[in-house]
Amino acid sequence: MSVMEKTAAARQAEWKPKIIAFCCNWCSYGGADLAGTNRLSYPANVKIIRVPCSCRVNPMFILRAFQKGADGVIVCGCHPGDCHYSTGNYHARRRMTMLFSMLSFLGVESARTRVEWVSAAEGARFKAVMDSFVEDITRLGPNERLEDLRCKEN
Amino acid sequence: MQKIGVFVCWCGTNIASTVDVKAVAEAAKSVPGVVFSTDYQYMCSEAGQNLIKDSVLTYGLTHVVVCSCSPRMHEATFRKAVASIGMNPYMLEVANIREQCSWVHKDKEVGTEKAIALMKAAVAKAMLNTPLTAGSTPVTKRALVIGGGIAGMQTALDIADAGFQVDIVETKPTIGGKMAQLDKTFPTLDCSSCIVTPKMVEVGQHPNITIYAYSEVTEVKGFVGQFTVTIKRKARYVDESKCTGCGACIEKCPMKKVPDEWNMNLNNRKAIYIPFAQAVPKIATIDPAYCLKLNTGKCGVCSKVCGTNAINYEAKDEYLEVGYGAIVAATGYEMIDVSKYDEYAYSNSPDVVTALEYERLMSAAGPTGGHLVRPSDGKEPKTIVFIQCVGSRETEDSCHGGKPYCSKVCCMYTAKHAILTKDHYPDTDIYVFYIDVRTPGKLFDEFYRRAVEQYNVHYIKGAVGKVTPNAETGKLDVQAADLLLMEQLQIEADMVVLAAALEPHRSARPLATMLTAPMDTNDFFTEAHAKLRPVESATAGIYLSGFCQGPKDIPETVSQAGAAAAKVIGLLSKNELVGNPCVAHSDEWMCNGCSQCENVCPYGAITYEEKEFRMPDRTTKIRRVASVNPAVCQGCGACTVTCPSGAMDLRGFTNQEIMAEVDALCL
Amino acid sequence: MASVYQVTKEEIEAISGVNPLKCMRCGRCTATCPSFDNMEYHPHQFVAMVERGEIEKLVRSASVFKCMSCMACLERCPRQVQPAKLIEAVRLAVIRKQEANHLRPDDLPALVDEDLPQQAIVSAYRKFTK
Amino acid sequence: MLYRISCTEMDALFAALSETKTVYLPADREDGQASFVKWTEGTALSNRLNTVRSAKDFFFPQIQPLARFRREGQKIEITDLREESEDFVIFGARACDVRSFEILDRVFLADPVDTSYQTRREHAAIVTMACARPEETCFCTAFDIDPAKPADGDVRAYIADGYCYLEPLTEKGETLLAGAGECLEESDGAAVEAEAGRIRAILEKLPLASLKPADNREKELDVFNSPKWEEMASHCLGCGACTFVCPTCQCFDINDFDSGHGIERYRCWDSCMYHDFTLMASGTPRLTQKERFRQRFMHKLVYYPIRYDGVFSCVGCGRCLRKCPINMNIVKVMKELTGVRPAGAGEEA
Amino acid sequence: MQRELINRARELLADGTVDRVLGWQAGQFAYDITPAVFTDAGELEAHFVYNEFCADNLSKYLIKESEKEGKVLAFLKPCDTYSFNQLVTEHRIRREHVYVIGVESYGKADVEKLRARGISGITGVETVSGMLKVHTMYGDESVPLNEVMLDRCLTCKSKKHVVYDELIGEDGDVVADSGRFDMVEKLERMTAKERFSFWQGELSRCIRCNACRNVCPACTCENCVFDNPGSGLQNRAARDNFEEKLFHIIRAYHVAGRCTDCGECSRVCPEHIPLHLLNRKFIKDFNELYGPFQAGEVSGQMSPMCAYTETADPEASVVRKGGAE
Repeated sequence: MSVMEKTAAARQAEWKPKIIAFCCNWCSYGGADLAGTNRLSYPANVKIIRVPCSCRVNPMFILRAFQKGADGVIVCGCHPGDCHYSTGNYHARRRMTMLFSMLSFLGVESARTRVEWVSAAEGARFKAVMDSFVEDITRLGPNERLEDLRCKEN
Repeated sequence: MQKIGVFVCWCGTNIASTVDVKAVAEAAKSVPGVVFSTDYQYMCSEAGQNLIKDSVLTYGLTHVVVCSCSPRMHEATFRKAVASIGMNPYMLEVANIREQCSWVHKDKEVGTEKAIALMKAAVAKAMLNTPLTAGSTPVTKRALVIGGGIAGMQTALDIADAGFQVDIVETKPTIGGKMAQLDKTFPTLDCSSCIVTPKMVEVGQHPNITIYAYSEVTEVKGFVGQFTVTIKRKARYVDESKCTGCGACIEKCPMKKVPDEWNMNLNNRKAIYIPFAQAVPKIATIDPAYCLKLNTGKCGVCSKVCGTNAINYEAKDEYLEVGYGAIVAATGYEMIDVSKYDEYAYSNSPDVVTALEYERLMSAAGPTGGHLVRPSDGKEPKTIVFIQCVGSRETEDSCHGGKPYCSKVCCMYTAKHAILTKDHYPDTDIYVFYIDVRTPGKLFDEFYRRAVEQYNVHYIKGAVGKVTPNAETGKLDVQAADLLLMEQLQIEADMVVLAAALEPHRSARPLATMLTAPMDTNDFFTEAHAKLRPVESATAGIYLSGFCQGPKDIPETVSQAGAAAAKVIGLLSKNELVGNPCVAHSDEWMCNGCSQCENVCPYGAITYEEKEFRMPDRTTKIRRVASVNPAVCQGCGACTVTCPSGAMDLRGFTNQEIMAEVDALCL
Repeated sequence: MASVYQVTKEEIEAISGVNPLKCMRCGRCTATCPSFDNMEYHPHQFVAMVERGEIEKLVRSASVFKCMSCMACLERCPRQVQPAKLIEAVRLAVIRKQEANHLRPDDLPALVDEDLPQQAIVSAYRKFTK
Repeated sequence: MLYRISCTEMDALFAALSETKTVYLPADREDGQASFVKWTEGTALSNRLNTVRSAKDFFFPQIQPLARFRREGQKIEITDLREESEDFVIFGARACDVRSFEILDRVFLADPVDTSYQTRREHAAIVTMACARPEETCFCTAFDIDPAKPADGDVRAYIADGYCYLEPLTEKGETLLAGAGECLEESDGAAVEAEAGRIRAILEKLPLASLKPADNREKELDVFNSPKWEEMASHCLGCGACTFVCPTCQCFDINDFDSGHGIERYRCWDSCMYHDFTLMASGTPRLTQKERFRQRFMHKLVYYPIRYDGVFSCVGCGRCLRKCPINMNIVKVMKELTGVRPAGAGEEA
Repeated sequence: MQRELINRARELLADGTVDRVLGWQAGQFAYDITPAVFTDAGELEAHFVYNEFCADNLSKYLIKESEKEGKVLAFLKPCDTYSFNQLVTEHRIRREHVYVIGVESYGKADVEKLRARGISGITGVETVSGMLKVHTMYGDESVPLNEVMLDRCLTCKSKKHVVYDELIGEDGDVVADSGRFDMVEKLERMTAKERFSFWQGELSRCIRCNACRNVCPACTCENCVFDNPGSGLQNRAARDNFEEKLFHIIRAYHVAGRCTDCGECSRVCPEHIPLHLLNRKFIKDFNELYGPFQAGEVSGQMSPMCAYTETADPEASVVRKGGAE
């Protein structure tokens, strides 16, 4: 028991949030690139996965990220009305709303998941969104309600 | 067995200053699947590309991961490079360690650590990459233009001039559209029909253009390059091949009381008619709603007088099925019904007219021969009030619920009407009530100023509250406000002209449904990209020309028509279309035919078929399964998520690939 | 000078449910207003004044009570701004802030213009006795 | 020797046993069912006839980690995750469940021995509780189990007259009760005999009292080819509820989980009702639900008896009768299969 | 009622309208009803049953039955008709191969509730004016039916048959005040931590027998993602708390917008996990965020999961307004 506690405490101490950001190829990934071009720094624990459109993000990707140790997952897409595929982000919006609502219903902290619209011209917004998301997750602490202990061991 | 090569770019100091590129290359060596890794100053340079190519050949690499700048920058470069030595370009992945790493992190340790993570994710994805080849479909070298107005004609002419066959489908008996009804054009005051009728003739005589006038599109099947369209040729009751357009039938037709829509119903025509003298094709048409022979069985005069035996009362609608490679929507506009604006008394007084009616009253080919008179008593008007923005710029929740957009051309044509009126009848008093005068355009503001300064047209910032026909005076009592002088005005007008809002033609919405082309709430076709692809629909192979995409004047329409034509020519000049290989595909064994994917596909790329399957227990079974048309699919992936069984997956971004990235990044 | 009424723009907007920002200054309300001649401020000005927060001027103006509530401005407005509701709201605010000191019938003759239509007088009564 | 303890003092008994061993016992849950839980102060023994899941979980848990593989450079490090069991007591399992251990033993303790099963079996002491209130779903008597006087386990127990009577059946049982210390008092067998008699009277009246499994060992193929399977299986949903609540179902699958840090190999229950059961490179050998359904009952009623001297792989606990979503169960199958005639005979009937 | 159903089924078989009858077959006890297909009058007379324990939603069986030649008669309760419509919408049932008779149902009894009351050794059950008279080996008990009804029947959303070719018994109405979201709301009012421990307690009992999935009329995939090694979700049993949640989240998510709230999942759960609450949460969210929607109400309607509106849809952050963490 005490060993377990110790590991937990140790885990807590050296914990840094892990954040997965799904970015659509046409807007948000471009926004992230622009943040880079403009040297707008944001925390390094944000790791971006490029998807063609926010509507490509399957709820199971998000759950998988949490299982594998992510502390927060954010989905970024084009602003409503600007989707490269015209309607993808509308689908993403509903799907993510429903998924997040279910996660919250199961008691997972609702701030662990987010959808944000970031255009390819919004490098500054990308940075601001990531800063604030990392801050939220840091405040929440490690993801314990959707963790898979097997993936946490080191 | 995958043999992956990892190539880490320094990008000069862009990457190397914040990321220890040697450490990244070294870390790659212990990643399962990686057999070779190295770093280099500029991977995108020719020397860098050669390094990649040589290594692929030397080490027999099956997959390549380049850790460099954003894939939006050089993915295509590197893919081309590996393709040049025979590797499938989709076996290459790019890890973005510049824009998303070295440029946003300052600490080298942090940067290196993240770069390694990004490299591992790219390797994890590359591991699962399979060769992708884009499919191709042949292109039918024929275009369909729906609408024979100036937009449709110009598009058709430009396509036809490039050597491709074009068909125009026009619902009216003649092409020419609204422009043929206009008197003059702003701001140059050219005679509208003088410039449009030669175009009509050119279209009519062009060897590559076929006009299906008095026809409608009733069904559209297929996809880009391979559309099959059903065209309904409405019965004219006149044999097109025989009619010479001599007009004898029209002269003798006893049914004289048919409102003449060509003249905005300001006068009457016969039951058999040619809309106007320059109509193309110049063929008579029997109006089945009014023809005595068709309705009562008695008459038949036209048949008797026709020298070529062209009249056929038994004619039926005919349906043609034609294949096209591209379709252009050029359905144009119409004016909204202004009768609901009862404060303007449009329904109560013939002297309240819409701008298009005024246009006909001014036209030499119009009902009055170009003599401007009041429809009520035929007297020349002395005081005319023009009311702007009738039905435009209104919110949906307002009492009349007009159009939220600005119709764009009203300010200019009102100035034109005012100038022309003053030109012909200098002693007329003209009041224009405006909210804003919008004149962005070449020589537009100058034109408007001319109306004010040279012609002394009274432009009043304000609005008309009420128009009351005065039975005693026979005039129209106009109550209005001048907001600048803060006065309420009472004007005794002879005529009131309403600048009614223009709306997309009523045929546009059903057409959009047939084309599976997206539309906005105002029934304008939505362009594929508001800035960069303004003449294309999001649905591949559908192009937009003229007002159907948004309000525009003639020169804008003509430019867009040409632009749409250029896009069509670009498409038709290809023998086949090479698609994007990153498209969805359905595993037929897992699909259960629920149709959810079909519901979310924005391109109509998914269809269902009943297919016979040989089941594992050796029975055969008919199953309903989804099938994706790779020529139409654009690869958004909406269907993959909606599919509960996971039968639908997206090539290049498969579920497994994305999850492999997730796994690698979460470590 | 601090207003004796202390009515804020926000209150007027809340009471009326009107968003004055929707106004595009077309003037159809003013053009149609039958009380135009009796008013110091006209419907579109009401909207503009509320938008700018010049409530003080409005509440002090007799114009508020010259509106006949015929709703023509509401009917004509192309952007559903509903100036009459705004005027009604100002009136209400004035009455509410006066608390018990509502205008009494006796006070009325002094305020009523001879030329004012009967309709306006009746509607004014209705408002004062809320 | 027979001991007894007042039902009001059971906590003392459990506390005494818990000093050296972990004690598991059926306890009531909020939803009106019972499950085995670890005893802690205040945990009361349930009166319910049976737990939702059977007692096989103690020896053959649903999930059991086997090994961990880690890669360090070119080396692969393998860690055995199977743990040596500590001593524990299963207090209050019913006779049917306890008989099921014997059925599992034949499989898991045969060569090659399942060591993890073995160590758990060795460390367990079992207290079998007589069934004071058998239910309509009970048919253990069909398999010669006597819930009125349980023969299996280390200790036989009764609850009667406000006392819990305990009778050691094995040395292990004697040691166990000896460890209970002073809270037990010796007793004569009168109350127990009376209780057993009372239970037997009930057993005779059970709706399924006359059920007897047919010995179809000689008619394996005839049973296999019986046309009745088709109909019986026609509405089977192919879920695994029956297999997972069954005390004698013993099939498992071995899977690997990639945690990102390495591979964890574990075994978990599998169900022959699933379409991907025993899936091989060439596909599944049982293509339709009829074949899977048949497999389950053939195994319990024919294959197992063939292999193990006529012993059936069913203990009549009745769990599948309660839990099958469509109420198709082994009793209905047994009834259908009684008197299966060789193929070809009696077709005209 | 049972007599009427048998008579009508015999008529329809006799006049050739239908070739088979999908109904309920009596078991060994009053309550162990099995879905069954009957092909002649004799079978119907001998085995067909319709009583207060005929809870099975027969619509899912029609997927298989309607693939066959000929026409099958199916008896559907009001809740079953919703599932039927939904399956027709999803092209899983060939409507023209089914003759639907709507049967009246005012709620089915839950034998597990009788047992939870300590009533055991049940040998027979009779219903007399709203009371269940239960004969047991240990004496007779009498229980009001509405106290031992299935949970889903206590919060029945509709007693109306939304599709049928003919009706036996009376058609009811949609129940406006079913209270079916009460428990969801109660959970919503809890803090996230409380909700977490509630679900942890419930879901940890899951034995992954897949009864909930396999009985569900919305779960009709040829190969479920949880059985598919290529899906990345394949999983036989929950090794970790995460996997318990994963299965149930994805299960509920995959049927969201298609789930008619028939309640079969909770009915068949051997561990009595209130799985329908997950589905109802989705239904409640759809209703509140995107407008009222009842899957299966009309055949051919599109799931709100596939639909969208450009401006009226709230952003995903709406979830965060949902209460305490």
